[in-house]
Amino acid sequence: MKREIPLFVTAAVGLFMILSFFVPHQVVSVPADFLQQCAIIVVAFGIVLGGANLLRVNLEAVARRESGWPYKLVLVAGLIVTVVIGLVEGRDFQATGTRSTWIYDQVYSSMTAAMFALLAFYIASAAFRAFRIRTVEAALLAVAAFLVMMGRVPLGGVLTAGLPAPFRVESVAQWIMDVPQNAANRAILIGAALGVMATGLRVILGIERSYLSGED
Amino acid sequence: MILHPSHDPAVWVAALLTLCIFSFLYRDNPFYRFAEHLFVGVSAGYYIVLNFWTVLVTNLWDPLAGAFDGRHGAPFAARLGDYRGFLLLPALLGLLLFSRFVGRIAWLARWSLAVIIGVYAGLKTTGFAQGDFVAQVHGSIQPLWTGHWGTSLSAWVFTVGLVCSLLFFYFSREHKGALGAASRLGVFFLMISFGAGYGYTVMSRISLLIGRFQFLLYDWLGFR
Amino acid sequence: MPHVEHGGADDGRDGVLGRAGLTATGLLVALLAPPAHPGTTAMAGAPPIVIPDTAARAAAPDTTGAVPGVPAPRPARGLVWKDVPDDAGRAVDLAWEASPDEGVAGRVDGYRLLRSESPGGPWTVVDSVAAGVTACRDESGSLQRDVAYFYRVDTRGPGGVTPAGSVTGPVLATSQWFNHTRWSVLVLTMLFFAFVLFFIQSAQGEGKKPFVRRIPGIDAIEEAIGRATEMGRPVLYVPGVQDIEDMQTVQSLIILESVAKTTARYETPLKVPVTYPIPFTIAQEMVKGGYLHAGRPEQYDPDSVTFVSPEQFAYVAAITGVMMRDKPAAHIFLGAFFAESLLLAEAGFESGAIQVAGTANADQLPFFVVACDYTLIGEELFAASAYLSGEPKLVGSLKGADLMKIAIILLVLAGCVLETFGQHGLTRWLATQ
Amino acid sequence: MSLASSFERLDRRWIFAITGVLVLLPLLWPLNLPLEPSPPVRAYHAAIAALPPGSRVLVSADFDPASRPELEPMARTTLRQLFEKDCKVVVVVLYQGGARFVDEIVQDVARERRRRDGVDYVNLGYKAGDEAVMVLMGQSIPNTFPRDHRGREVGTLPVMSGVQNYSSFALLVSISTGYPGTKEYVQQVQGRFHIPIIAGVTAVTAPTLYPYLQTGQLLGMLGGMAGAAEYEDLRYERGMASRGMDAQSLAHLFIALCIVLGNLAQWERRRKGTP
Repeated sequence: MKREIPLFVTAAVGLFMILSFFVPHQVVSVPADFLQQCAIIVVAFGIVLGGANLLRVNLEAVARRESGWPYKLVLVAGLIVTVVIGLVEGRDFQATGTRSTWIYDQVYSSMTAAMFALLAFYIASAAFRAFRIRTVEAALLAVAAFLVMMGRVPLGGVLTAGLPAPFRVESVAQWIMDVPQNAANRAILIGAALGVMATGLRVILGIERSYLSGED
Repeated sequence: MILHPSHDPAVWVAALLTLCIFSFLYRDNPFYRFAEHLFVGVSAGYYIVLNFWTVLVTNLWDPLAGAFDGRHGAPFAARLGDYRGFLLLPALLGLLLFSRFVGRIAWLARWSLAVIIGVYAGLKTTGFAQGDFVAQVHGSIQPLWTGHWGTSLSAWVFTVGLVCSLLFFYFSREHKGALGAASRLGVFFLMISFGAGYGYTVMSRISLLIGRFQFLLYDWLGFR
Repeated sequence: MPHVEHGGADDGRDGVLGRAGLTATGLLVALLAPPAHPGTTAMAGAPPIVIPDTAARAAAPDTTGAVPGVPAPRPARGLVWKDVPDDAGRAVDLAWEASPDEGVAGRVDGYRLLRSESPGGPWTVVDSVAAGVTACRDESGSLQRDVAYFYRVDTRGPGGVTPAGSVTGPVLATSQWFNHTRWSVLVLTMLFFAFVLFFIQSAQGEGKKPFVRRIPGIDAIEEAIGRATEMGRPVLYVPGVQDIEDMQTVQSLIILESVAKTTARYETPLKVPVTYPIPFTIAQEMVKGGYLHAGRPEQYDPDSVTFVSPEQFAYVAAITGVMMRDKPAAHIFLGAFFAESLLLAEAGFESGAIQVAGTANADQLPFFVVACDYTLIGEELFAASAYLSGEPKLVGSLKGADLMKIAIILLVLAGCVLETFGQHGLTRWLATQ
Repeated sequence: MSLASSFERLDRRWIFAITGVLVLLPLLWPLNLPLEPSPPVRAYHAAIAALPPGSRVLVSADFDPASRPELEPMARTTLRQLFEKDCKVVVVVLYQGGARFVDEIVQDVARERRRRDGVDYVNLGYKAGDEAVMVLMGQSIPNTFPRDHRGREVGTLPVMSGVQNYSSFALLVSISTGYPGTKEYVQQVQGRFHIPIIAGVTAVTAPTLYPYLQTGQLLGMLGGMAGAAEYEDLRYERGMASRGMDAQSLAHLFIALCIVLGNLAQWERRRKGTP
């Protein structure tokens, strides 16, 4: 019961969604549309669940005075303050001038952007270390990286301006992107698509049921 | 160089938090850990509020309330896109997710999971089948002689690269002999593609840093 | 809570289930009953039945608000219709012959398309288009399936609005049972599924582990765990940053069970930080299961799997924290990764651990390739669980995918040859909508 | 100790420092290096230029502040070009955390071009559900987004009158940073509803989208800050992207140098016979 019904539901819903791709008739398309609407709503509940989980884990850590608990208190405070303000401010919480907007602009956006910007430093240090030409493969990796990198900026164009058009670095970079890069990337796409489809099929048919594991 | 530091406390908050994050480049430190934990908390809170108002209220509560207020027809008289009373089903499934917190009935969450997994497994399977499988195969078919040496050569390189890279992903035989040679050629193509991907991405990453510096310079320090 | 008119529940728009509505019984009836007008599809392409307009007012131009001195445009003619194929009966294509006045500058502004349930009106405007356009698709929300409509096209100009001399109808929008543009997807998908199911079946019958070629990246996982054991340090397993709806996450969690089995055998601690609540609970079960299969259930540490945060960078920050504090000797990143791949791999490299990564997100592979010791590329991630466990169901689907790849290669080569000789049939068949 | 082996032992924080300085300096003192728009960028520009004036265009802005430097200039320039053609613009956001940020950009450009909210354009805001939302919009956009970003009922907005689904639009502009984004639009929408799509994406995702560009599933594409700068160049604007390109050039040169120096260090070590 506890496992069979979910397995049946997954199979029925999954097959139905596949069917709806091929059958435009309303008998299929309307329930399929409804199911997607359901998925959207359940996923939103899941996000709330995640927040609740985070709160619980960190409150427990604070209560147990685990190492670094004052930081976890910062986390909990940040979460609660954001949620309370957002709920109190109501439907228009994102309007200009609200407190939620302030938190979003000054705290959330600036830190996401800063975290992301760390990558600029790492990409340089990885380049310094990682492109050591030891094998043919490594050489191809380094040369392709070098050419495409230079071909993507105006400076590259300036440095090779004297060459005939097809041999300028931006043309070479574009050719690498269009031909060999494209070919290999497409093979990865096709291979991964087969992997996803096979996994999807196994999940839908209940051959893969690990996601339902757990005590009964 | 003339500086006009901002008088807006909000800009100061954003700038200082940015610097807290950047301090990680030197090494892990209390400023970074403070910013990091604040970030986790605020982002989780923001996602909750966002999903509450834009999905749970707009797509669930409002139509449900409209369906049962008795003024707008029968509660279950649904039509495409407007499912009225039937929305009780996703509401129930959503609430069942929280059974995870109650040990004894935790298995109830599987029912919601079953619907989500079913919907997405179905969508992904057909989405990948069309977009990444059939469409890519379709896109790979091209004339090998175009009447022009340069483009014909590119077509050959492309086709050979695709076939060899696909053979690299062939798992049922040991890669020896002809298959071994082909898959090694495939690896060469994969490596060029990774190098190109890396080179192409440098721009994205540097862009992010430029964006932050533009903020610190122009908005915070008021550099003109 | 203010009441919301959700999508115009009362404005007369009809849903796809026709007028029956979607009541509980209505749904059942709609699902079981045959389409209201079986066979109407056949009419779709039939020549239009043109009924002369009986309403006299429709024939004369309406010159209200017209510019004095400019004659009303002459009417458009020959309105024809066609049911839009491959849909749920929500649209009709219409086309007409332009007004002869289109050639005269400043005479015609455009056309207005009107619809009615009876040839005599009342008419509602469903669309208006600019001059020069002589076709349009009516898919307004008020269009109902299997209802007979009549259409009329009016010509607008500075001199007034001239209705066409006749109306076209009855017009029926019907729904179809199969989208014909998707034959190729159906055939190739079914072929692939048949391969997979066949090989799963036969692998289960044989009872012995079928051959899978060596995948260095996967062998490296065991090697890395072994080294962590020698150094007496833990193993870090990162199952990607996506929720369970991503098949890579599903795959990674399956691999996690094999990894947990190995760490249990080696008696090495395992750390698994997870992003989303649902994969978190599944990861716990997988690790517990791994220890159970290895015969060491008592060694399972419930705190080895931790829930972090769905925010990708917050998650990365937590993982780098684990890397710095717990100093794992092996980092395994398998699953769906995005921009955080480089942060993880570079921070991990600094700690000196052996790193094995794998993802099907092609745009992140370069970073794993340059900063990790071994990388599982694309489909290798999906092959990993089959390779590690040797389970027939997993190996079977791998073999199915292999056969499909051969089929794809043959298809592409055949297609290229056909294209080279100017034969476009295969390419056309593969084009989908 | 030779120069090369000192490179080998270099604390990577020096590399961090040099990267930082090289990005900072051109922002203070620009070099104004010339730009040459690439074919995908020209195609993007042309796709909008070819629209009949007054067309309805759907802009799916699926990004958050993290990709601001690359995608914000694209979004701004695109909106300017659309408004210039008197297009009716409907904006949606499917990326978590982007709604508020995107709204700011839309309002700002609309103010600058004197376009009226709800009449000439509307921002429908964010909706969770990824691909499911994309497919739902193919059935009905007003049902998927009953209210806009400001909480107004979409049925009351003039710009939304007559908007049903994708076929109400002449073009879909997908400006995206990841999942869900352009790839999903191609998979779920371009195929099913055959609406022409052009895309503005980060430089990271651009390579994976080249296959779609080649097959015509995407009509045009802006890749990364360079794409944005080239687009600005085509439009004779000099925005944030153009200003950032000098810093890009120097940073690229430095990273290319890092590859070379890293290899020099290795060769020297090998010559000396140390492993």
